[in-house]
Amino acid sequence: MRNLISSKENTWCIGCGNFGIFAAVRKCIKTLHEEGTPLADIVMTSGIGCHGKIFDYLDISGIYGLHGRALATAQGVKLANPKLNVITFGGDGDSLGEGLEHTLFAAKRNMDITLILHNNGNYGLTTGQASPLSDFGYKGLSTPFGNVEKPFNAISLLLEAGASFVARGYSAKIDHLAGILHQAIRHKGFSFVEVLQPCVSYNNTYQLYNEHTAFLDALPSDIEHARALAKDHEKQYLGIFHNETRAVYHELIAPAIPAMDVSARKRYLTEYQ
Amino acid sequence: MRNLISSKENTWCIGCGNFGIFAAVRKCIKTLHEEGTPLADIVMTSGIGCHGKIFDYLDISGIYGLHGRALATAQGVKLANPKLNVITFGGDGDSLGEGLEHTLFAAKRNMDITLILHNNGNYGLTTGQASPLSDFGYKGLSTPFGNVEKPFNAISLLLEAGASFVARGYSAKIDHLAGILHQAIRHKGFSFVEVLQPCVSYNNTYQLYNEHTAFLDALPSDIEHARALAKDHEKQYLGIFHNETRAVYHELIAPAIPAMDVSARKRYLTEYQ
Amino acid sequence: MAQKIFTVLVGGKAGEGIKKAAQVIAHLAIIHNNHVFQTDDYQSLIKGGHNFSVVSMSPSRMYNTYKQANLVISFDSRSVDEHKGDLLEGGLHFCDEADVRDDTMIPLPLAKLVKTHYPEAGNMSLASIAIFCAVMGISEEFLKDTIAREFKRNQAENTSFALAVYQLVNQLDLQKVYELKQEQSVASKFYTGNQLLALGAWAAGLDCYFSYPMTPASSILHYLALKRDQLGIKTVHAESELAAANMALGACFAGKRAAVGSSGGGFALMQEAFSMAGMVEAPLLCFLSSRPGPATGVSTYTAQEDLFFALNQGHGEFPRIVASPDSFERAFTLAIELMNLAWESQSPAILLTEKHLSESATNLRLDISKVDEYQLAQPDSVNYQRYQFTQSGISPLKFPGSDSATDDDVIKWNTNEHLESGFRTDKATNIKLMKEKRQRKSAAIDSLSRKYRRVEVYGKGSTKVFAYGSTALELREAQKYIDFELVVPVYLEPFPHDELAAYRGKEVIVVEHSLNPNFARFLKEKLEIKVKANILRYDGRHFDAGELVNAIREAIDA
Amino acid sequence: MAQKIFTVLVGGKAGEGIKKAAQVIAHLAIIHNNHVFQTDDYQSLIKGGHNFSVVSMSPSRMYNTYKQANLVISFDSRSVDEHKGDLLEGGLHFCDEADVRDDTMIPLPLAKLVKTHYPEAGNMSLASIAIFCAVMGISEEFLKDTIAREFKRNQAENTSFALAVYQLVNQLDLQKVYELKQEQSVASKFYTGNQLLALGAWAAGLDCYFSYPMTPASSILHYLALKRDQLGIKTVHAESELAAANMALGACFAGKRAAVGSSGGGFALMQEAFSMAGMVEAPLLCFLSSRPGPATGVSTYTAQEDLFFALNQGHGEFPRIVASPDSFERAFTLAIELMNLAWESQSPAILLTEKHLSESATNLRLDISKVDEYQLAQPDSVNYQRYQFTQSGISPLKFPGSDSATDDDVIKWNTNEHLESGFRTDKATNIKLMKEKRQRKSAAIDSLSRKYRRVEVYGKGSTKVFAYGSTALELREAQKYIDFELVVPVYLEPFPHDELAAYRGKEVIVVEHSLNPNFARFLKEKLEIKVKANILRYDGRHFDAGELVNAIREAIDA
Ligand SMILES: Cc1ncc(C[n+]2csc(CCOP(=O)(O)OP(=O)(O)O)c2C)c(N)n1
Ligand SMILES: Cc1ncc(C[n+]2csc(CCOP(=O)(O)OP(=O)(O)O)c2C)c(N)n1
Ligand code: SF4
Ligand code: SF4
Ligand SMILES: [Mg+2]
Ligand SMILES: [Mg+2]
Repeated sequence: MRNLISSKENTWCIGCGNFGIFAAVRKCIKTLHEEGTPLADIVMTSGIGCHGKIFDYLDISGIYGLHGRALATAQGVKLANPKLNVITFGGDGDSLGEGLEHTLFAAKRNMDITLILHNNGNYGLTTGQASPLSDFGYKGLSTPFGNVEKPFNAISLLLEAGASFVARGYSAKIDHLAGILHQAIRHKGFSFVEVLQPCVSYNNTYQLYNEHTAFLDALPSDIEHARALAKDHEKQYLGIFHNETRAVYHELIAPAIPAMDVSARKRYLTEYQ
Repeated sequence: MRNLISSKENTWCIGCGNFGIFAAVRKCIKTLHEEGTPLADIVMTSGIGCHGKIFDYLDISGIYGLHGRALATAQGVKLANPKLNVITFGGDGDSLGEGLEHTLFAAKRNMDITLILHNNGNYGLTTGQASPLSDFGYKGLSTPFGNVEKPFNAISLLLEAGASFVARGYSAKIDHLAGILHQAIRHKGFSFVEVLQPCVSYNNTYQLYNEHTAFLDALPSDIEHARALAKDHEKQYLGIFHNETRAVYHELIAPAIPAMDVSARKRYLTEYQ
Repeated sequence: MAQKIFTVLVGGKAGEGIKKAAQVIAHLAIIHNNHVFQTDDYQSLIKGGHNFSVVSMSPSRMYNTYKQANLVISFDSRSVDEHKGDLLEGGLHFCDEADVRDDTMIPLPLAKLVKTHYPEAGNMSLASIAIFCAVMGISEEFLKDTIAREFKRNQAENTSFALAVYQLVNQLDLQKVYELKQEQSVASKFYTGNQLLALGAWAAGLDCYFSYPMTPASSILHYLALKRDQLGIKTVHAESELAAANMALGACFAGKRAAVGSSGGGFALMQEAFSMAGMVEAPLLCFLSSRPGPATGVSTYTAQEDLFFALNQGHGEFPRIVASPDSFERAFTLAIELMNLAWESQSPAILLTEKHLSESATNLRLDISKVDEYQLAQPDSVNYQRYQFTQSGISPLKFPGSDSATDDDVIKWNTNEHLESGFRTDKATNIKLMKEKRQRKSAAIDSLSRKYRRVEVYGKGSTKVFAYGSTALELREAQKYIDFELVVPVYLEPFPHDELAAYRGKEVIVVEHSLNPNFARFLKEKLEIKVKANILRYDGRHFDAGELVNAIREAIDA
Repeated sequence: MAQKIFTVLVGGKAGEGIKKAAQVIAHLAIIHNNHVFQTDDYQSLIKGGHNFSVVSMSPSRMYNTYKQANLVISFDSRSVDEHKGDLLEGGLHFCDEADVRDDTMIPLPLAKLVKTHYPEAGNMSLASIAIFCAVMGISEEFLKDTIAREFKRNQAENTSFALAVYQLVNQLDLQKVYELKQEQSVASKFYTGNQLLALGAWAAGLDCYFSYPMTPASSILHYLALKRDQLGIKTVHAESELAAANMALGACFAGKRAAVGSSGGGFALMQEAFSMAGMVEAPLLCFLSSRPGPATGVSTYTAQEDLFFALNQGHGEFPRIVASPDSFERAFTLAIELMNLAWESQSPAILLTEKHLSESATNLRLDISKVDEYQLAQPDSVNYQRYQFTQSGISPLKFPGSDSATDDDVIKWNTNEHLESGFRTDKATNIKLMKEKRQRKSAAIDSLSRKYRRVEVYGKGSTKVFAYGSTALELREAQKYIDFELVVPVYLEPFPHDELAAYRGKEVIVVEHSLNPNFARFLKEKLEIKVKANILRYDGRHFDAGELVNAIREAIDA
């Protein structure tokens, strides 16, 4: 198998958490491939932002979508060809700001795709403005006197919306992250993985995360427990918060008959009238 | 005070829950007025849908906005003139579908406005299609074989997003609803009132609500408790689920100096350069 | 010369089944070998208000309904007032006895009969079917069967009520003004414009339809959703138009034919995605069915205000296709053509239409011969490059997960400016080359589209009248009374310069549903026509044939 | 004839302070009484890649930078390779000793010096300021003060590093090619285009600015956010462009002047709100700063692809204003004009510009005399009707919560078609009347806009060149070398027919930044000009004066 790294020059800042995500994704895809998933059946969509650049670096098929819309695009891909494994790379501005609606509806529908959220707590690519996950008080170019909004909690928001698989990883814990991604992609239904991703240029959270992350011991007993852990004030827990099996959208809306070729359509119409 | 009913012909279906909301709103505005709020300081925005028609019937100033955007428009009104009491009337399609993002961000920001959600569990005006709050299995023109999505829970979704006042009323309990609306509008911060609103044409829930609603005894002890009550499988609780005081957006972003008139601006620019 | 035409107008409150009754009347006319046209005038409300449906029928093809009716049936006093002026000489106006204003109305005890025949809420609108049958001399038996077939609930009550009305009218001994039963058999399927658009797109391979309801486009979604298991089609009622359009682009990437539909407001929300279609070169088919704007506008009426909006969708420069069906037949074939053109040229296409076509209905036979077989070349796998430079600008398509795609294929669609490989670029030379590649498709689209009828000319005459979209239908109805040459560009972009060369610089009349003479301005730019007169209607209502005849005569005489 | 011009090009990686260094150099030039122009060429990345900033200076007004530089300073080997061809004869190219390719470069031990002078990461870009000072003969003292004033962190290290570089360059004993110190004093404030737009809007009363960041419009938001407490302004970084635009409409309703800004993609998302502005008659001011499209396109470069997109924003028909600033001075005054026109006519206005103006910078003095006092008539309270019919189509405005509003006022803005009262309607006659009322504002806008300079003509000559937006700046720089008459419609809608009457039917050259000659097409339609030549650039880069001179000469000789 090829090493999944394209020949494109990588322009992430040195030390950016995106490198860890990139490594974990490659590792996970390798595992999937070893388990028998053809590379041809894995596709990605990505939003616009530093996170989206993974599109250029990861050597698999996909769509470099519009800012905020990659998850809508991904849903179209999946519905059109359910055999594909569809992975979306989103930013916190991208997927919880501009594209929040698509994220919550994909969860509600239990679309069988995976959203990997590069949570760097800011809009990296557009020079560090506050994002929906920026802390209260965060100073960026659009909030020079400090962000006045409290951040969403991505995990509990997605739990609330109905995501059937919800997890959190940390870009610096590549193996752990790769494992989570693997389960997320294998999960039948909507899987959401928040990745804590330090942004060395605008929101360097390495120290914070190194000190304040901890692995979950086990799957929380229920959603309430999961939510409480997601909102813990001391620790940012890493691991799987929720994993349930629920019917998936593309199967629920599937017609009783398969798609017809054009001659069959002609026949149908001729008879129909 | 005038009776707040415009001369426009009312075109809601006879028996529609919107009449109850309309009555409760008028009652509440009367109370506000008696308490000293000038009618001139109350403005509304509304979305597009049966709910939005309240704009034509309620004789106060406002904007009949775009479908899904009335709450964004309302935020602009409030920021421009914080002295105004701003009330938004939204539909479940409007405010939790097309405009979901604005709803969650208004809550996150703690914008000091009130959203009244006419929850009739469908898109009434466009002939009864499934909405984000329609039940699984709901049959409408866009889901003739049954809705395959699980509905959002409006109360717990808004709690999650950070609304500082969250309540539920029922259009058939006009006095109770008027009381809640009064507290919601008086609340400093973002207030969300879900109103259970039977739609006699497409989703007649009178019997269901008459049997399955119950008043909350007291404010739930905390958000977890509130959420549990909101998600109760047996009962649809009516009352206030959450009520907290938090700094409001328009005050947090307010400049240190008041707006200048043009001559002051000229002076500033002359000195500046 | 106009053949005998008979028009029925049924008016009443929303929610009373007016439209359904009119459809049944249309159906009865069709079974008796009439051509029919049906229009609905309704407001944005569910119950109450004032709705009316009109059916015009004749032994020859119908292109519109008439406001002036031979038979008016009013179910409430508002209808009586609204439509008492709409009665043709010698026509009949039936209404409830309580609503009679003067002796031009024929009173019937409708409210009483409903009360007598139904224990609970009754179906008043059946009376219009009964009246129609009685007036036309259709047998009691036939009426009974029709009611039984078309209305499944309360069958016994329906029948007894309808027969009671029928008998009352029969006793009136009215003079027959129209012979319903015609010799020549006619195409008997009855379609709305939206159904034809849906079927056309489906005939051309539609696999997924993504939409958010918006009048007058919603019924495309409704129709396809309902036919899921017959057509094998997927429909998604998305969370918003933005979602719908971006989903459709994903479906294209996966190799499936997809479409979206909305009206102006929803389409405004799809502009970024439309621009994306231009950039990623996605064959996105869009139905844009117009209503009066701006903003929410007037949701249930017709307009052609969105011409320039449609032609200039999306930021940035990229080739696109815009065409507008001038007939119900074309609604079906144009949907096929645009789907195929979109895929052949990998460009977005807009099928621009109006409420008047979307929601009106007529009888016709689908031209199945227009359904093209299509095949996409499957490029081989060695170094597949999504945006490979070619002379035509069209690069070979390959789809992830398709049979021809292997693990070595990396298929990259990119909203950023990109290299042949699909990777992003911001290098000056690369930007230039890729922009030029896309631009070359304009010529390709033009030549591909020539296999279709891009311009239609109806009738003859020294007077030349230009129109597009369903305005052409209105004019063809007018052609029954006055001679002129009706010239209709079906394709607006690419503009069919060659087919229209003969009209360059000519003096013409332009008819359109907008306040500004937009289409005329467009023709001036493209063809340097001289506008003798603009005939404009912008109140949301369609033109009546008589009105057009007068306006055209006036223009000629001016 | 061109006066002496000196150009400095500083190249290196993103995140190294290239742009800041160039700004300081520009500042030094200004203090020495030079006019300057500064441009930044950067990619969509935060650190690494290749950026370069250019400052061109001269004793007379500068309208652009030059790619060919007298002084090139390269901070990495990529820069050396990219820019070794950009050196003018007799120019100097400084780089790190490790990156020297041939003897056209002057090696400096930059990397080594950084290591010696900074314990941790150093600020290499200061070297360019030091080199500039040394080459220009600016004193050591002056350099020290400058560095201390402009860079607050690591002051000691900065100074010692900069001085070390300075001394090394001083020892080279270079020949002076440009006399920095000029006699004539110049306007000394240094502004980017976006700052001028922001200040113009503010001068005209801007109270709230709503935006979602998008290059190249983002810095309007950043600038205003930062100046909150000096200007008394509110800024909102909204959740999306849709939110921003709908918020701004709310602010207008509340009687406050508001604006939004974005680039093409974000603007595509504001179309529905733009159409709403047309319907509710909201004075919405929009900044649209273009970059190459379609879709995400090329985020950090310049383009004029959005002309028709801007002119045809929004579904439905309604009057609007579109104008494009042709200079930095006009960026300020046009923002004032459009804000006032929008409010006077209660119509949406688009200020269309490009990255080249938005993000480039020059020195100038604001023309405060262009700041108009404005006053809104306060209609009295009896039966206030928001959409009262008037001859001009403009209805009196009244604001909820304002001093003049009483409890009896019901002020209704409506996205549905409406009556004078603002209540919804779908009646044919009412629709027609209200559409006509809105339409009448077109004439009002036209006459209101006549108080401004709607067309600008620069230079003289038998050759006539048309351009709009910042392309006019590029052409004015070219006018230093070749004579032609440059005609610039500042207003595009309403189109200044009268001012341009003299050019009707004339043969002209049209210069623009797009692949299709869109502006030429627009002028053909409006003025029936004959296009002698289209000069098009569509690779995201601005035109260089020399390139334009050649292209125009070629066009003339053709
Ligand atoms: C419609 C639209 N609006 C704005 C932008 C500009 N834009 C590009 S990336 C971005 C934000 C990126 O933030 P995030 O999604 O968190 O990604 P990150 O760079 O942090 O990975 C913005 C606002 C755009 N490309 N499209
Ligand atoms: C952008 C846009 N999309 C679609 C519509 C059509 N539309 C009008 S109302 C409505 C749904 C109404 O549902 P809801 O918000 O629940 O209101 P209800 O009628 O149930 O009160 C839709 C889809 C529109 N007006 N604008
Ligand atoms: S700006 Fe932040 S997120 Fe973007 S590449 Fe640099 S470190 Fe990574
Ligand atoms: S359709 Fe439903 S929501 Fe709308 S007016 Fe009728 S009953 Fe009320
Ligand atoms: Mg981010
Ligand atoms: Mg609803």
